[in-house]
Amino acid sequence: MSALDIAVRLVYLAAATCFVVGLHLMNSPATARRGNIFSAAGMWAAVVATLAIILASGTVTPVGWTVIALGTLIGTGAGLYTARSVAMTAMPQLVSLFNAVGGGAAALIGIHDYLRFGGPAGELTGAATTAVTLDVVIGTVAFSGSLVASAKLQGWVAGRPLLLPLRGAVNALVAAVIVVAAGFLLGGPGGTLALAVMVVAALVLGVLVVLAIGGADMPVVVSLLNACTGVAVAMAGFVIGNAMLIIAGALVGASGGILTKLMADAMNRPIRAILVGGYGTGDTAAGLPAGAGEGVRTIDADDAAIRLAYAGRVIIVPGYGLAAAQAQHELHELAELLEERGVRIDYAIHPVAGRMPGHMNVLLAEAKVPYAQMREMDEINPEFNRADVALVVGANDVTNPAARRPGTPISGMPILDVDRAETVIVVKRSLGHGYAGIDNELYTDPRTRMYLADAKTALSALGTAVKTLVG
Amino acid sequence: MSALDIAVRLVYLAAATCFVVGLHLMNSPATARRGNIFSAAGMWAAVVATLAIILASGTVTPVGWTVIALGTLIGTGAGLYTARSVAMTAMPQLVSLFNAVGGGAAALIGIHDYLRFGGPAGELTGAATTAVTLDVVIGTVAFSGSLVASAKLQGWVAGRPLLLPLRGAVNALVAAVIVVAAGFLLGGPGGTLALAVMVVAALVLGVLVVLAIGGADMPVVVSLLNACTGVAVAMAGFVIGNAMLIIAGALVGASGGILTKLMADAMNRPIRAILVGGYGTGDTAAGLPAGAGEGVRTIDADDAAIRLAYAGRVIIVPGYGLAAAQAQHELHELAELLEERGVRIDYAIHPVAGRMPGHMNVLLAEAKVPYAQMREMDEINPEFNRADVALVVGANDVTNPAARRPGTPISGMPILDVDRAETVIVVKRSLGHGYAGIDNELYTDPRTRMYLADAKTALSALGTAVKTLVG
Amino acid sequence: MVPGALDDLTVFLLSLLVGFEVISRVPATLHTPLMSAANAIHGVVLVGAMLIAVTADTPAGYALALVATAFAAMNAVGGYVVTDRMLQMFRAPGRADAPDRTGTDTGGGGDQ
Amino acid sequence: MVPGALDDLTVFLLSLLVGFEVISRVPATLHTPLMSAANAIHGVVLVGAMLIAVTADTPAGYALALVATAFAAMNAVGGYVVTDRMLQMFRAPGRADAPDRTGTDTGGGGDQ
Ligand SMILES: NC(=O)c1ccc[n+]([C@@H]2O[C@H](COP(=O)([O-])OP(=O)(O)OC[C@H]3O[C@@H](n4cnc5c(N)ncnc54)[C@H](OP(=O)(O)O)[C@@H]3O)[C@@H](O)[C@H]2O)c1
Ligand SMILES: NC(=O)c1ccc[n+]([C@@H]2O[C@H](COP(=O)([O-])OP(=O)(O)OC[C@H]3O[C@@H](n4cnc5c(N)ncnc54)[C@H](OP(=O)(O)O)[C@@H]3O)[C@@H](O)[C@H]2O)c1
Repeated sequence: MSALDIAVRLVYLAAATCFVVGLHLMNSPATARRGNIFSAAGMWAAVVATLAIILASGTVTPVGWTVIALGTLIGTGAGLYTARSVAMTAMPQLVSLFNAVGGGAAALIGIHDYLRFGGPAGELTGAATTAVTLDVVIGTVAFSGSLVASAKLQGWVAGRPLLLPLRGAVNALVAAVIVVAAGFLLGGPGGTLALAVMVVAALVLGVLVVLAIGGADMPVVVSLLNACTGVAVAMAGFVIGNAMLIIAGALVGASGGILTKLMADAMNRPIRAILVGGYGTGDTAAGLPAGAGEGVRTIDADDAAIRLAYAGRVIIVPGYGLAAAQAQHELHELAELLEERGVRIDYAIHPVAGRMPGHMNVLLAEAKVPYAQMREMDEINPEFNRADVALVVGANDVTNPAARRPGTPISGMPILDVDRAETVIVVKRSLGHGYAGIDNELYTDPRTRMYLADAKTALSALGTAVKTLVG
Repeated sequence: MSALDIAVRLVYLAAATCFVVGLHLMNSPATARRGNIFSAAGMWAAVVATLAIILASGTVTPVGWTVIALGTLIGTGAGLYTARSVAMTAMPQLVSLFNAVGGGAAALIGIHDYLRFGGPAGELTGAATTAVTLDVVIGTVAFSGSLVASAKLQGWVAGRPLLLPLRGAVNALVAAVIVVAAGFLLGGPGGTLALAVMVVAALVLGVLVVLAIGGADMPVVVSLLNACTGVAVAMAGFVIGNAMLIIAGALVGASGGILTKLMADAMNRPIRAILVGGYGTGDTAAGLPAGAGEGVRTIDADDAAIRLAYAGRVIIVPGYGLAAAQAQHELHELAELLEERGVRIDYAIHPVAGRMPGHMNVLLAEAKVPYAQMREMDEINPEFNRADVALVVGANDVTNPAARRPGTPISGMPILDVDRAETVIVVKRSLGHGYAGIDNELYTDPRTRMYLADAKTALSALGTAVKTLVG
Repeated sequence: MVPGALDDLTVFLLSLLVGFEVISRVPATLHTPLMSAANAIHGVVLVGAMLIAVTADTPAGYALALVATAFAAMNAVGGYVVTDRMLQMFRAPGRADAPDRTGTDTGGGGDQ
Repeated sequence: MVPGALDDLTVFLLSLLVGFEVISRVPATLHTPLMSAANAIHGVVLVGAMLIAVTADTPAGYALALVATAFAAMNAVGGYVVTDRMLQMFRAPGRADAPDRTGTDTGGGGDQ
């Protein structure tokens, strides 16, 4: 081992440490950004060290150099461009896309290694072939699954669960094909054909599994596929004998796995149930029967504006509908108008409001809502009974009192206690369901007034009405 | 590598995982005991696997077998006997003793390895010699230091800091000897003499450093030496090429290091200051001027018994003096007498009351105080202003209001708010200082009554007085 | 099974343990950025992609290496940048609160 | 420096990281048992002591091995036993509380 080799391996170890420290710092909002920079610095050092070792080896052909340069350039360009230009609301699909390409790269490394060294006459040991097989299967599933997840989140594929007939049987068949092909590679004659069959089957499996899952479950699925990519990268590390890949991959595999569980727990949904699919309607279709419910009291813009403008204290509860309508700016304008009139404004942020964790924080931050006004659930809940109006905008499940009773799909999920406020004004398009697909008793509560309209339209109308009132 | 070798290494990996899971479970009282059993199971498996590999090797001489059997037997016997028979209050010195022998064993492994393979003509690589040297030095310091700590805690060596003249210079000299001897081993001719000099110097250094530290700082010192032994064991793992020793040792080294910091933080003392030594008086000497303070109101047994017996609610604050007087049973009897009279009793447990973390919990549990009556600081503090009497028994620093002001040695340490109770009765032998060595303003508070006596005597007297009152 | 594979397995297992332990009590609002940060970390597969480009010597090999490198670089670079963008949105409470508290303190004076 | 040493270093580093992460938010009352539990874990040096007894072949070597084995066994066995004794003292709040709560619920009935 040359001094350079030793130095590079030490840099790799340092990089791995940076990844761990970076993840550790992500545990708290105050240090999270520093953690990400730490982690990026480790990555940078690892890549530079690798370049050094490639340079020193002196065996790289000009074509090899071109490939490295071109590939890195294209990838960096594509990554930078998309990451910088995408709208804040489209982040989850972008993360999923990046995860897809990561899984793809890991799978390609395995494929390349098998094509070069594997097969009956090859020099791969049993352990190495096992690693190659796991790498290719897991990486490929993560690749195609993440692409579908990304497309669902983007709306290019229908968000609702796509349930093929005989779904269970088809999935089992595809899985069996993968197992048989893997058996060929591991114990049998192996060969390129078996590899190709395995890759295609893994691609199909990823697509089928994720298609069957509702769009709203996607953040959990993306997190799980993220963990899969981590494991695939670790396997790629086994294949090429690189400890840093093993460390980084296993790290992401384990922490991503835990994170997936945390996310599922926060929504009160078991991971198994999510993976089986078929749950949730994705984005609720507009045009459900409006105001057909019995005992429901509606309200119009002027009336609502008066209640808001003459309130001492208003607590705003944003939900998925606000994000879907892209109405965060209108909401903030309305809030500012009210504040000018001396109304005290707070935003009550439920941890799983919206479709990804932190969705509402990000959305409101984008509209420049002051951080101090965004209040966490535990903090704001005791204050609802001192509020004159709770203004619920496009939120449904996170305000549903049914969660306090056992036996409903959302039982046990902590909710925002909006029904303790003097008056509740709910802005949504219909009496339709939210993510969990159940009726909301809040809507028939005598203190509740429903303002049935698209959030963007409704909030602009409210803003105009308040201005008229003042002017 | 034979199948057995592989199996043994897999068992080692499983054992290492058990150690990690065991430590993880120790984070909460509910799972702590299970964690310890987990960890012990890992150890058991590792030892059995090692036996299997030794058996299979077939190269062990009869003397070798005798050595293994005899050594294990003696060690197990000694460990079992002391661990089972020792009084609950003597636990810390026993832990320190076990730590000493662990460090000694690690050092002996290094010494053995050097004697066999080291030296100028030896086959040890540079890296291995470095590991041997670190192993021997750290292990030896942990050995002698832990023995002294154990003796201090046991009272065989004076608890107060033993400050030699020219201490700094002497310590520096001994350290220099170690460095020079290590230089001989690493870069120079090496040899048994250099090794022997290094070992003796390390023994002396451990003794000197710990002698200079006050007895009450010992729990932190034991924890630090514990971490040192961990590192020494990891180095022994490097020396004999055993990954499990490396993992277990590094695990203890790191977690022990963090724990040391947590313990020092809980007492509001920087680790550096502890290691420099000279702080604290160890166990306060009895016979300080009793009741000499101005504005101090004393109380006798009968008067105190009346106040206690006619109270609605009494909060008992135990401290180091209770442990020193071994008066926990008398305290519990008194509490039961009061409860029979309908007085509500709670015990307020400060996290660093006493001389080791959890000291009071263990002490009171031994006297069979119900768990529900032991209340943590944060929980009980808001209730002091509803208590008729706060009965402080042998506690001093943890009740000192000076902690609320900056600029004192205990500033910033959270305290029990006894001075919010209607009456405070303090049982201790004198107006002498506690661990931190500062006056306690509580004693001159108009609501405070001092009952100056040994805790055991005082509590028996109070019990008798309460009985007389009732009878 | 070779000793090397056992060493690798040891490293893998330990890293899994680190991964399990490191996510201790992350608040729900940080779940998305954390997912994104973990996603960026496995972009380190770029190192592997670069190394296979070195051993490639057929057109197919070069093609695989090119795609792998591009994919991995996109994962790494895009992952870190997008995580940073998300975290920018989570402004530290301290900074945002500070002017607010000052505002309360000097509230009376501001009306003069 | 040989590759083996680098592998060992990797394992060492990762184990340090696990150790740092594993002690997350242990309450102060568990500090002593935790210290004792960690102390028991390094009793695994017993495995090392047994292995040197195998390679020993001089009287001095046997003597070292004997002392090392005895020391290590004492560390391991004593460490676990004493930790268990300590933890027995920390009865689970749940168990102790449960009868208490029942007591409150049926408090009225108990007086009959
Ligand atoms: N945050 C996460 O990590 C995450 C991830 C996955 C799933 N979830 C789940 O998502 C739910 C979040 O609760 P939530 O209260 O925020 O949302 P929700 O319960 O899904 O309800 C959203 C509501 O917004 C309304 N809406 C949709 N588009 C609208 C528009 N353009 N204008 C006005 N209203 C519109 C819909 O009613 P109309 O059709 O009548 O308008 C719908 O009832 C929870 O059940 C949670 O478990 C959360
Ligand atoms: N728990 C830990 O982990 C730990 C470890 C190391 C240090 N410490 C430190 O120890 C202190 C603990 O506070 P603390 O209030 O429990 O104890 P303390 O402040 O040390 O005071 C103990 C008091 O007990 C009295 N006492 C001694 N023997 C007695 C006897 N036989 N009968 C009656 N009274 C007796 C002494 O006063 P007289 O001489 O007047 O009787 C002394 O003032 C803190 O400063 C803490 O930081 C704690």
